[in-house]
Amino acid sequence: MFDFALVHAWLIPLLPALAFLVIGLFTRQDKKTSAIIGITANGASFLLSLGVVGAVLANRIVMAEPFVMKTVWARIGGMELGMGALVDPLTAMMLVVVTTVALMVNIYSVGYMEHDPGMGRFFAFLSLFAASMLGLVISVNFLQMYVFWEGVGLCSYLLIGFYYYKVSAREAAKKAFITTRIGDFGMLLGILLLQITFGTVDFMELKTLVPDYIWVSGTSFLTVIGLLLFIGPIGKSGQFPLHVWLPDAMEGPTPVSALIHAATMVVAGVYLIGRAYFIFAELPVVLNVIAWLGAFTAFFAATIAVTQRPFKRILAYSTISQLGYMMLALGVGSLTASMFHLMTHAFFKALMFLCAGAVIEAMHEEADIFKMGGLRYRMPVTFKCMTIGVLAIAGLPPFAGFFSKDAILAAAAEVSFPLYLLASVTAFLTAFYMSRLLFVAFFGEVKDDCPAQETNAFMRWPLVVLAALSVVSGAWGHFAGFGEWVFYGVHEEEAINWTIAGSSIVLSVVAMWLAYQIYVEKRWSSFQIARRLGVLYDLSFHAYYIDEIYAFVRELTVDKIGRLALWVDNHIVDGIVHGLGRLAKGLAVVLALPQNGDTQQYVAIFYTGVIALVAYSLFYAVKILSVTGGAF
Amino acid sequence: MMSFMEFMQLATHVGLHHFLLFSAILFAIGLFGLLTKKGLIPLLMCVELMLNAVNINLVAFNHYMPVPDYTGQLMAIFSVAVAASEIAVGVALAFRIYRDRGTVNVDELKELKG
Amino acid sequence: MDAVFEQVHGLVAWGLSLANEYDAPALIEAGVFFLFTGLALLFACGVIFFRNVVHSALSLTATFICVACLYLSIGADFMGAVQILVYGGAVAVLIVMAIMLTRRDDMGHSNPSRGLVPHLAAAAVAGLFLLGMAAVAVLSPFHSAPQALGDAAPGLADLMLTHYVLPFEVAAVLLLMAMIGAIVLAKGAEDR
Amino acid sequence: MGFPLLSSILIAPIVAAFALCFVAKDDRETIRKVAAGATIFMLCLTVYAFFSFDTTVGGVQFAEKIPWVEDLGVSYSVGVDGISMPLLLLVGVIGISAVYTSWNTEKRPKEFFILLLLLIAGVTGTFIARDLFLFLLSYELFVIPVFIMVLVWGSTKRLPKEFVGMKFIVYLLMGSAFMLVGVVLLYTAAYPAGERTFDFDALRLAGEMGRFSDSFQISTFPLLLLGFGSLLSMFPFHSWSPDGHAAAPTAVSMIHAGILKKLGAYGLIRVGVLLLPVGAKYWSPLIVTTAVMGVLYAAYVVMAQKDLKYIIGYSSVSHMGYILLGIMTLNATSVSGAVANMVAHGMMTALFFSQIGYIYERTHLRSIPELRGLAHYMPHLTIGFMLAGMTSLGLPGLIEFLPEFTIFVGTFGVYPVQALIAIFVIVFTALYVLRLLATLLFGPADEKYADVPDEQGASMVPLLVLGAFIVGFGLFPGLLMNVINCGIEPLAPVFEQIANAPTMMGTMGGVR
Repeated sequence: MFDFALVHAWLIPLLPALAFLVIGLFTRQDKKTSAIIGITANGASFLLSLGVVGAVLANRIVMAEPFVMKTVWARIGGMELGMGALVDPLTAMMLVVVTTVALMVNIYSVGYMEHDPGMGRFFAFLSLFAASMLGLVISVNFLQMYVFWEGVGLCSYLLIGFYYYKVSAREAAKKAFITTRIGDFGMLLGILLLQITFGTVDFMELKTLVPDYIWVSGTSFLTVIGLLLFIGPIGKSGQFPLHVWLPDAMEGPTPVSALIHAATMVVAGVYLIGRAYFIFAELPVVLNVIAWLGAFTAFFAATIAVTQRPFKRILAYSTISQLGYMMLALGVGSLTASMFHLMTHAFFKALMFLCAGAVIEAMHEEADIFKMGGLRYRMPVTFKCMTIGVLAIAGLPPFAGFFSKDAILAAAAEVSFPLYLLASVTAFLTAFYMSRLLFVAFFGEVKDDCPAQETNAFMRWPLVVLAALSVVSGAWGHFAGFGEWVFYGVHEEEAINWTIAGSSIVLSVVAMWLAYQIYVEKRWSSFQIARRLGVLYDLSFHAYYIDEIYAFVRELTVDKIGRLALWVDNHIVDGIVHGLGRLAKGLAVVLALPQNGDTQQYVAIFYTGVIALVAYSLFYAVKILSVTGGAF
Repeated sequence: MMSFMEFMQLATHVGLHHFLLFSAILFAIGLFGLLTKKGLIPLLMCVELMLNAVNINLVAFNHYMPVPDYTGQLMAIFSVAVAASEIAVGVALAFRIYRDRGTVNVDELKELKG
Repeated sequence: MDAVFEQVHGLVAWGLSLANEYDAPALIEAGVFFLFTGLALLFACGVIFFRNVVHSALSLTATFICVACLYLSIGADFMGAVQILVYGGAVAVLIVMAIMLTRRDDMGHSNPSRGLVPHLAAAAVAGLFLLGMAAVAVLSPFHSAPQALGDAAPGLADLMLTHYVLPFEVAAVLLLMAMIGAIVLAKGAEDR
Repeated sequence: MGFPLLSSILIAPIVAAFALCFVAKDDRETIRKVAAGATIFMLCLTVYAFFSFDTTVGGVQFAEKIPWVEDLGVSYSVGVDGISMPLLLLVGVIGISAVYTSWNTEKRPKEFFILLLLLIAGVTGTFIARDLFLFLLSYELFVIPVFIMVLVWGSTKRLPKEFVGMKFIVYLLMGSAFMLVGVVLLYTAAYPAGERTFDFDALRLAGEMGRFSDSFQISTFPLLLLGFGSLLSMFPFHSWSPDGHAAAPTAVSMIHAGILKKLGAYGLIRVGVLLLPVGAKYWSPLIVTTAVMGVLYAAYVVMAQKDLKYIIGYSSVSHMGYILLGIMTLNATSVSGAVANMVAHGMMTALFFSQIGYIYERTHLRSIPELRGLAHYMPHLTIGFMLAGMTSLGLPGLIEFLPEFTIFVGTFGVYPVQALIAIFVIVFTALYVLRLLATLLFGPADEKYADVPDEQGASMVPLLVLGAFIVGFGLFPGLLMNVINCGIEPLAPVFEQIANAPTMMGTMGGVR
């Protein structure tokens, strides 16, 4: 049974892909059938993923010796490019996380999208996304990963722009694609350099080649490759400075935000580094960059999240922040902590997004949290789930976030105190803004015109399941030995470091108390605080004006030069061509002047020519005569 | 330089060169006319002069060069035939142009230009 | 026609025999040559310079006849006959007819010339051409010895009907075509 | 010899064109059925040829040879190898798409389809020719139908179509003039008088025997480059091409961007690089640099363009820069990438033009600010544009990704800086493609397009055929790459031989 799943691991991405084809080609118009097909395919993938986990456990497949199946995709110009499935505990974990969230989101979407005429299309895209993401997870080489990496990018584009009639959605989709493309450019360069240097991009082959290469040539060139590869995750996982697309991506339907822009796709960057950790772990410079950039992003995004007002935007910045955490963990050398947080984050962030979806739908597309209030009376289940999510992300025991965040903090503290400090401040801010969200939206008085009602069952049950996972996954992972399962090198024995854990609990509690005092008790006016902070508040509220800066830079380097190039093309490059044409025409006019119809002039010219010929031949005749002495 | 007597000697012993010079002069006169006359008929006449000059050459060559037969004269006869057709068509053309345009002066007929 | 031919031939033969008698054949030959060439060139100039185009035509005919005499003087009697018949007869008549058909009111100025500049240019071109041709004529070291080939008419007939039969036929076709062309042109297309 | 497969492919459109001469000129139904029948026949045969092409054997297959002018060494010699086979398939695919795109031609349909079929026959002849003379003959022949079609069925936008037609023909003929000089030089240098031949293989043999001295190669190659390069729309000799696309009727734009430009690239490989490898090597740094400049420059120009056809015209200039880059890097990897990219870009750009043609035919608009929100009323058209756009920006899983990747792999080791710029342009490509798609398809609905029908029936054919190949070859690149591989692999010795040949920058070190 398990072996069947293992050997057929390639079916996991293929089933949703088939679902995409079937829905896209045949049942697009039929909402119900489309939904059933999508959910069935996802469910089957989920079951297979569980089977893969079982197989990994049963066959004792460990990180060092994964199970690999591959086939040749194309052979060209001396390269052999493969496709296949690589299964190790990391893969198995990712498969389960992705399929679980995908399945929940699929079910949720049945309720969420029931009035949308594009529901068939929606399920098609969701299935395509699942296929791409799962294909990415089981990649055997960088190229396959890049292929599916772009695939998830495409789905993200399609789904952010799902409401294509909205200009904001259209622009957000475009922005997401282009921003991640910039990252992909770096990643593609890295892959090219790997291919050129090693002649292969296969993970398992590289794993054997890289140490030898380092032994012979040192790490300097590999560091360049590593940094280039890291640009990809910067784009995809929303790290500074390519994070700008992620908040805008919330223009998509909320289930999409939950699935793609919180739980799965955005962690692809983290997963990439995890998958290629055998390269990165050898490159201390790159690890340092990753750690610092991750920590900075975590802090940076948290400071923005504190002042945002739309529900999903807060969650988006929190996602950026949490992704920064994962990067930080990778940077400080703890694959385990990073992947652990990836898993728990996937559950609780998906949970919160789905809650956000329920709330926003209940509020008739009103996203500003300050226009909500008292929702806990109207939507008790959603409220409870959201609370679990907030507690989880704030890192309070026994919720999932506590264990994973603690692991990251511990790992950071081992390496560098400044990093640890940054991470702790971020944890404080996180707890603060998440509680702010919770308190503002769900506590207080019910507004008079509040239309909110509890949502339907399709939307409720996934919340409950995810909430349950958000509670147990941390503790379960911790006690069941996640660290013995997913690790790089020698797995570290991890007990909870109660100094660090305790301080972070205290910080979170203080932050939540503060938020309670401000937003529920109204002990301090939030407006007063904002005014006090002045410029800082403005910067935070406008996300440090990064969008504006980018727009300016783009206008300068793309549009202005583009117009210049067009001018050059029309007036100089083309001008030369047309000038040559005009030159020929002018020459023709000049040369046509003698042709004035005066026949006698033609005759005169003709005879002038004859005279010239005669003179010429005479000249030579005389010459010959002088040589031959007068006789022919 | 040759003396006057020698020149006279040369000049009075008529040979091929005399004929060639004569035809060249005749041709040049025809050419001069061809370039200066306005009327179409005088132009035709000048062309006839030039053709005659050519014929003289042919006949003179036939007479003075060591050739076994009358090929030169035969060529001259062909030339005459061509000249005859030319003058016939030329005159017809001149007549036609006169009928159509009311003039036979070439400076008034300048349609042939680029 | 034959009578005229006989008479002229006889006259020239008489002149030649006279020259032989006085032991100066070359001198007489030269005299004949210079007489006719002088006349021919004179008449040729007349063609160009007469104001009246009818005079030009007459002058042209005279030139043709002088040339015919030159032919006779070097023994090309058949050519001379052709010259008189075709040029002195047919061409002259054609041209006179053409003059009549395209007549303008004032015959006194019926042979107009172009202005001074064309004259100078024409003189230059013609002069240079003459210079070049004269140089060719004088400088070419032709071996010039008059030869007698016997009767021209049978010799020409032989050539025409054997070796040059194809050009002969072509010339015939050409003449036919010229005739038809001339008729069509003169008749005019719009009359149909 | 068996069934003359290639000759049948070549003759099918000619026979159909001949048959069309006898069809009443207002019988549109019959006319287009005949044209469609011929191209369907062609497509079937080319697909059959493609899949029965034996990649294990390689070499020239389906060869036919009949002596023609023996004194000059000219023969009717056709055959395909791994390089020309995919391009022949491209002709088949684009041929049928072009016919179906012009399905509703109103003006003089008979003459239009006759010329279109002759044009298709011309390009077919070029790709299957194994004889330089036959190649040049077909190469020059296609110009005439294009010229007439631009003049009669074209459209006037920035420049009058008559002007553009003239510009097109003068530009290409000027280029060909240089190229012809080069070819004649080649022809005379290869063998002594009496033994001369135009046969490709014999000419290559002469090259291998050292008949083309290094200095001869170096001085002759630029002549060929001028000819083929201007057809390939090499920067800065590209300015005829966007104007030509914009003025030509859609079918011609498709063939023009999809096939004719590839013809330039094909000629450059077949005649330029393979016969004069040392010359190619000598000039390669310069050409590679201009190619990359063209890639970047054209991408910039696209940013400021508003007319759809100009956008795709300049984007194809940009993409052709990649192909030129691949060819002139002169190693097996990059050249296979270039050949594959020729097929990929051909299909992609033909799809783009057919979609633009559809919307232009219905609305007589093709300017971005005027067209917007089409997705509301035309889902099929939207799919077509999305597919073409995503291919254009090199999305994996579609046909253009792997060829570009291969070109980059081949180029990066040899010309790292140029390759870096070329790779960076994929970001620009994404930017302009997405801008185009966003404004054209998405955004608020515009009522004035509510009555424009979506693609149905015949007008779906280009989307279906091209889309099938784009996706099929994208998901299973092995189908395409195996054929190309078996064409390029035998050439590996040529590339190795010139690996250390001097270039204009001195000997290049570090060539892989």
